[in-house]
Amino acid sequence: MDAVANIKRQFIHELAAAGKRADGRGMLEYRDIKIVPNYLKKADGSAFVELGDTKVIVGVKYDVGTPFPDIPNEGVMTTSAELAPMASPDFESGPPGEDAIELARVVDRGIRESHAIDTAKLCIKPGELVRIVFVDIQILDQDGNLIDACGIAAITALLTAKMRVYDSEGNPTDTVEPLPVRKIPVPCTFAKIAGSLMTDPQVDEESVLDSRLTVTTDDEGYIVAMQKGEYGSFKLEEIMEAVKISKSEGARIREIIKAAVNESD
Amino acid sequence: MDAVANIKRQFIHELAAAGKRADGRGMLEYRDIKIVPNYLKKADGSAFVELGDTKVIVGVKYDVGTPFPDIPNEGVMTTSAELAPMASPDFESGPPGEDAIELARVVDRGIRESHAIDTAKLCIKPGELVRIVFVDIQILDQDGNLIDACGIAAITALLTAKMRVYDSEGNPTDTVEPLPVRKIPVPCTFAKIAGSLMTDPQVDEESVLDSRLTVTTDDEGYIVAMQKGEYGSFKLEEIMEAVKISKSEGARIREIIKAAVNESD
Amino acid sequence: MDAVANIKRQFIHELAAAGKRADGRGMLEYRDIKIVPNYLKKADGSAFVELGDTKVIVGVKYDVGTPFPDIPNEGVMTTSAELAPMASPDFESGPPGEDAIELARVVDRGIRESHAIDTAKLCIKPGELVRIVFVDIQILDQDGNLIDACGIAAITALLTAKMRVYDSEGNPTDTVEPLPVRKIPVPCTFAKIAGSLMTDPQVDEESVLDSRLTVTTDDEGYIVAMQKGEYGSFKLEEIMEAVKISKSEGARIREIIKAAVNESD
Amino acid sequence: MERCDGRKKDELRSIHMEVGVLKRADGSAYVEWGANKVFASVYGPREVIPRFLARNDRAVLRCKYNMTPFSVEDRKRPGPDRRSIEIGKVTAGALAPSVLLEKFPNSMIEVAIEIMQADAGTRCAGITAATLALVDAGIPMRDLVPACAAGKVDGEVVLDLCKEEDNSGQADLPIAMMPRTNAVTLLQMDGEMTEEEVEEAIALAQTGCRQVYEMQKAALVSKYGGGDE
Amino acid sequence: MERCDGRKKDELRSIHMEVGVLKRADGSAYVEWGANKVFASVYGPREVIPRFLARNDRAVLRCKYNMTPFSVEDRKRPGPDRRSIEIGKVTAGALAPSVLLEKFPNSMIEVAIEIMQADAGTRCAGITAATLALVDAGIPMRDLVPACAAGKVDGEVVLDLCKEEDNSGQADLPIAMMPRTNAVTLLQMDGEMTEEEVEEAIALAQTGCRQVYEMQKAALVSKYGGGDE
Amino acid sequence: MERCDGRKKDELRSIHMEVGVLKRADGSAYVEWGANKVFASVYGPREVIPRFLARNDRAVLRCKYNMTPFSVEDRKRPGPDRRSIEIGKVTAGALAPSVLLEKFPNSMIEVAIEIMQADAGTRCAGITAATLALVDAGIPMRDLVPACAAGKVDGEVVLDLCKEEDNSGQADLPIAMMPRTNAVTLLQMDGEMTEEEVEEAIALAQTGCRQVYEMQKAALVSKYGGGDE
Repeated sequence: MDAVANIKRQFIHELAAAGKRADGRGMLEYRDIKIVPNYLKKADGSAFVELGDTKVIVGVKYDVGTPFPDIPNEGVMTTSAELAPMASPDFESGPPGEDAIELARVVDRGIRESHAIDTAKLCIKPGELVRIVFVDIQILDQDGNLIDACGIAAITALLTAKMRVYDSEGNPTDTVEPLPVRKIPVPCTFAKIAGSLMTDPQVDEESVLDSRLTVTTDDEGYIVAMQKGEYGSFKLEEIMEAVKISKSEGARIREIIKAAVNESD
Repeated sequence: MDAVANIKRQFIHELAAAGKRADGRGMLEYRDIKIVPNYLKKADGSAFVELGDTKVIVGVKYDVGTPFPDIPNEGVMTTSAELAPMASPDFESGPPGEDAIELARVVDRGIRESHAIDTAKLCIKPGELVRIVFVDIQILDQDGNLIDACGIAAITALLTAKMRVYDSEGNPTDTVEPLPVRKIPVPCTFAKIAGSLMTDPQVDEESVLDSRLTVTTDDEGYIVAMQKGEYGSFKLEEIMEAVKISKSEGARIREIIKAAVNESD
Repeated sequence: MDAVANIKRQFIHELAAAGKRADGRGMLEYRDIKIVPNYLKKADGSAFVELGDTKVIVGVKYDVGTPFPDIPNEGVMTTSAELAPMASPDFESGPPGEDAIELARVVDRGIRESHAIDTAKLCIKPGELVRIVFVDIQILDQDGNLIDACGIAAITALLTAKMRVYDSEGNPTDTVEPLPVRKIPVPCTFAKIAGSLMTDPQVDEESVLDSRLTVTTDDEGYIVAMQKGEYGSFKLEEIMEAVKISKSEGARIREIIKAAVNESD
Repeated sequence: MERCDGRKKDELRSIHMEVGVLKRADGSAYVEWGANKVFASVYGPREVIPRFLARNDRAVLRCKYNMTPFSVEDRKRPGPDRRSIEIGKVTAGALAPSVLLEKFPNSMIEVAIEIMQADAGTRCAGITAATLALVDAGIPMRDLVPACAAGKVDGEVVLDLCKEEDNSGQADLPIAMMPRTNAVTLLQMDGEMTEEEVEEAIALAQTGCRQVYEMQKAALVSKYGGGDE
Repeated sequence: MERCDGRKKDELRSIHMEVGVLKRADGSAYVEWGANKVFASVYGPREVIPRFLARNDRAVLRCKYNMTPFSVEDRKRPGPDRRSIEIGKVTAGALAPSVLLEKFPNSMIEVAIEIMQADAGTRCAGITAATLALVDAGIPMRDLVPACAAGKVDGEVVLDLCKEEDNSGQADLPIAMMPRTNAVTLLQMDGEMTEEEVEEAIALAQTGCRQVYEMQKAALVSKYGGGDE
Repeated sequence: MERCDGRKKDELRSIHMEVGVLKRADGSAYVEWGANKVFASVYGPREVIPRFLARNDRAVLRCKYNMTPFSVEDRKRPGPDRRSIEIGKVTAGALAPSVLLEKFPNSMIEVAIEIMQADAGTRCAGITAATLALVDAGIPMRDLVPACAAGKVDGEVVLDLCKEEDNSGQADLPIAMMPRTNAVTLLQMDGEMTEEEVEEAIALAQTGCRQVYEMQKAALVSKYGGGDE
């Protein structure tokens, strides 16, 4: 097994050094993205996303509760991820480990820092009643690049989410309206292998990468979140190259999300 | 140890195939049932039950709290069991495992589904204040058939339980009254060994059984809960035979419970 | 390692039998005590204490909450300790184990039983609003006798603690006042090695001691808490000798605490 | 009698099955059963971790049943609750009689069932899906294990309760079976039924199982091509 | 002075002991002490799990003290709290000096104490019962370990506080001892006492221990027949 | 632009470092950075527990980041939260490129960072302190790893945000680096910046890191005497 792992490692590194990948993709080429918005009907919002063979489902539910004392006029969003044993032979049962926590927090940060949700509109009665939005990430098949797949699924699920309108007394009415989403943050993740940058790493590439970098951009091209992962390092130029690519790839993927959501309406 | 286990297994299987049991009981013969109702005085209700050498104590306590929003006029019952290390060399410290959870849930289901407790009478002030009844199962000595021993102890403890009367304002008065129990559900558990059905399996029989079946019946002969356990299977005829026996054995045990409770009053 | 441990054990035991210690101290001689009150500014009260090479920090924070129903006019104190992996190669991550729990409870008991804190003065609005005082113990370097080091740090931190004054409506004012501390309980811990009593055991002595005894005394010489620890035993005369020494050593250490707190004001 | 969704008393909800839907798992299946959406995966036989759980005469079968937080009306806290743990246990009991565990001593077979959407009957849908995932993983089995519930609604015994019926009904009785031998491997029941109703319900649930059995075979054929299964 | 239950200042509550009350445990005992009802069991010497806790020069002694949810006025949540964990630890320290742990290297002796009903003094009742259970399990001991508390109520030192006295009293001081050598193996105290009161309380608690000691011996004799113990 | 504490846009807060502050740890350091007070310790290389985490080609590096309950405005519950766990993970990623892990196969190096007082920038202070503790423990390293953040406040890119700026600012971007090779080993960012601002911020943070680097070297010299480091 160690021997096999070493051969795989060497093979992928040699390919990467030559600017090639095992599945024939270009270094900056994403796998196919397939989005099914509104995949579920018991959730308030949902999306099924396939990124190549990686499959994830995000469900959005909201509840009603009291606001934090320091932001009495704002609702709250919280993001959780579970690396369920179904998705990979390497995942185990139990409370979220550090990988699941990092995944959830990087996805969360993109949504939060881009102010994608108008949290003021989640307020029902200032200081008393606000909506609490739960974004729950479920991994079905881990074939690499969970951050991007889950980031895409999370914002798509939010875009499809509906919420009940409350009257001025704080009582629910019969009307529902869309969750107030005003931005589409998109994470782009890079692997650095043998000194070469590539986007959308497949799981075998992930297992041998030196370093990982995620850059999340918003609709106006702002960078809203970054996260270097794993045990390697990046030069400033590599980071800036990744930032540039993230802006263009983010824009491209944003259109795919929009198209999928529009089609489903 | 494995060799010893195999010899025990073979011995019990051969006996069972011949319609016999190691302790000389008939296949459908229960061990002696000894019930001490009101065993404790700090609990609101309690029972000490011996089923052969199996010993269990159930204590009932109630607290006062807010009702579930969807049943504002009803109190709540919750059942927990701990397989404490005291009771068996095989039990370990820690939060309840799947065996303790199954035990508590099967006992709970019999009480719940027979509507043994008149939960409406647990309501103190609709929508505001109800009684929450805790049924806590403690195993002292696991010599087999915990489900039946605990089911008997739980309903006995409930039958002995007293609760304080509250006035219309929701304030406690000096009066106490019995917990409103109107049914006596009784679980009967069968082991299938070498194709033969037997009731009330002793712990050595449990360790070699193919399959387990519990049928809980109420005072009117209704079946209110069933649970197949472990890794074997049952034919429809076997199930129906067990159902029939459960009705008669349940009736017999119900009289023992009633006699014990009456005697203790 | 076992061999080394045995040699260390024998060495310390032989010294102790001869009334000597490895670091040259007298049997009833404490290591140097260094106290930095008000070590932190985000905590409401704090102290950094060195007892020889043992280093601990205690931070005090208070929160505002509802009182316990049975003591509606009193605030509450709670003490926690973490044996963080930083402090010793033997400490592990995770929730507090039995050693951390015993440490926190022995320190807590000294403060609680001496009525050091005037909990009635922690009440803001009877039955509605009281202060909850959290005493958090953090071990930096475990070189022996954590109980005494933490006991000294805890009461010093409380003596430096400030709390906001609330008006009769339960609203915070701009004024702060000292936390109402009226006693200075001091724990004195003894090790019994080879039949000899010694105070302030260093960590190597702790690792080979037969038995441990802590006696906590207050300003008037009352004994307010005692705790025998570990696997050995004490004769009545040994206990009474320890009690006597605790009174005088406690008085001495109390003056060190007072001097340090006064100096820092 | 009129059922809320217009079904006949012995009629199943519409069921859709797919085998081999995940890449990483050794075996997998997806079952849509009415409004239930259920994925099942199988890993193994593989090394037993922790070691002390290993059995030297057979494989250990572990079944994990999980509801996603968004699968039900009110968001469920992530992680196992008592109900999930019990269902995992009876699911293992439902599948074990059919799996040739004795072929793989000192190893472990892990079944995971994830409920994406729940609408009554998730444990039956889960067992049905898990069976397909076991076959997809190449685990040898004595028989397929279909599962189906019957229950009592408005005083009448009917097949395969949906959520609305489950809430208003008088009893629910889920079973699983190995149709070749009529062996019932899962049996639970809660509610209130007479002896006769219990018998009727089990018999009815068995007819449901047989229909599910045919669908399982069809799903496997459509994945693996015809054959004499 | 008048005690709330009419006892004299040096009088124990009524105590009942029974040895060998459980079948599965290697040793067991039941102690009723006033309104306290306490069971103790012993398993071992047996294999140490997890292995890394094993000691090659002696047996590991583990003591678990647990209060059942229904043992106290307000229902206690199941599972260990900080108080239970501390009592388990000092109970091990109270029993260990008497147990010949060095006879059983690389093994484990497990003591479990379950409080069915609590009315002040449960730790003493638990240690007293655990000692009987150890003997019942055939574990060799240097001496029996009786336990008993003294305390200060209305300014006076009295023996064996009941709940009411514990709540209103000024101090509580539980001890355990090995009577043959007068070695005190448990000592805790909380409250407020002078040096002289502490000495008086320990001495009084020791007289209590000696009475409990006789009862322990009687309970063992009634189980195992006479003898020169 | 006027910063709230009067600093210039490229000015660090006052920083104080001390090496070898603890006796028991194999290596330790204390860093005071503005109002942040941070201790770091290192244990190892030592045996890997649990064993299955061991790697036969290198040492395992574990980093634990913890905030004491009293380190922040509102008391924090003891124990790890999600933020702490993430910071521990990225801290390991920041230090690992510099540590010669391959020299110690089948062993474990454990870094613990304890935040006694927090005022924005604790993860950078922690990485800076942990580096010193690693050197103090004698762990061979390719380079020291200083860390420092830049951010955007009132629309301008500034160095080393304090708490007040962090709360009111538009972005925060902490980095760690190995100055000899300009390799960035930690990079996180949250907020809103243009591509140009990101570049400016990283460059500015790198100048901060270089200043911290000099202080680290000075602290080591003052502990271990001069030398050619």
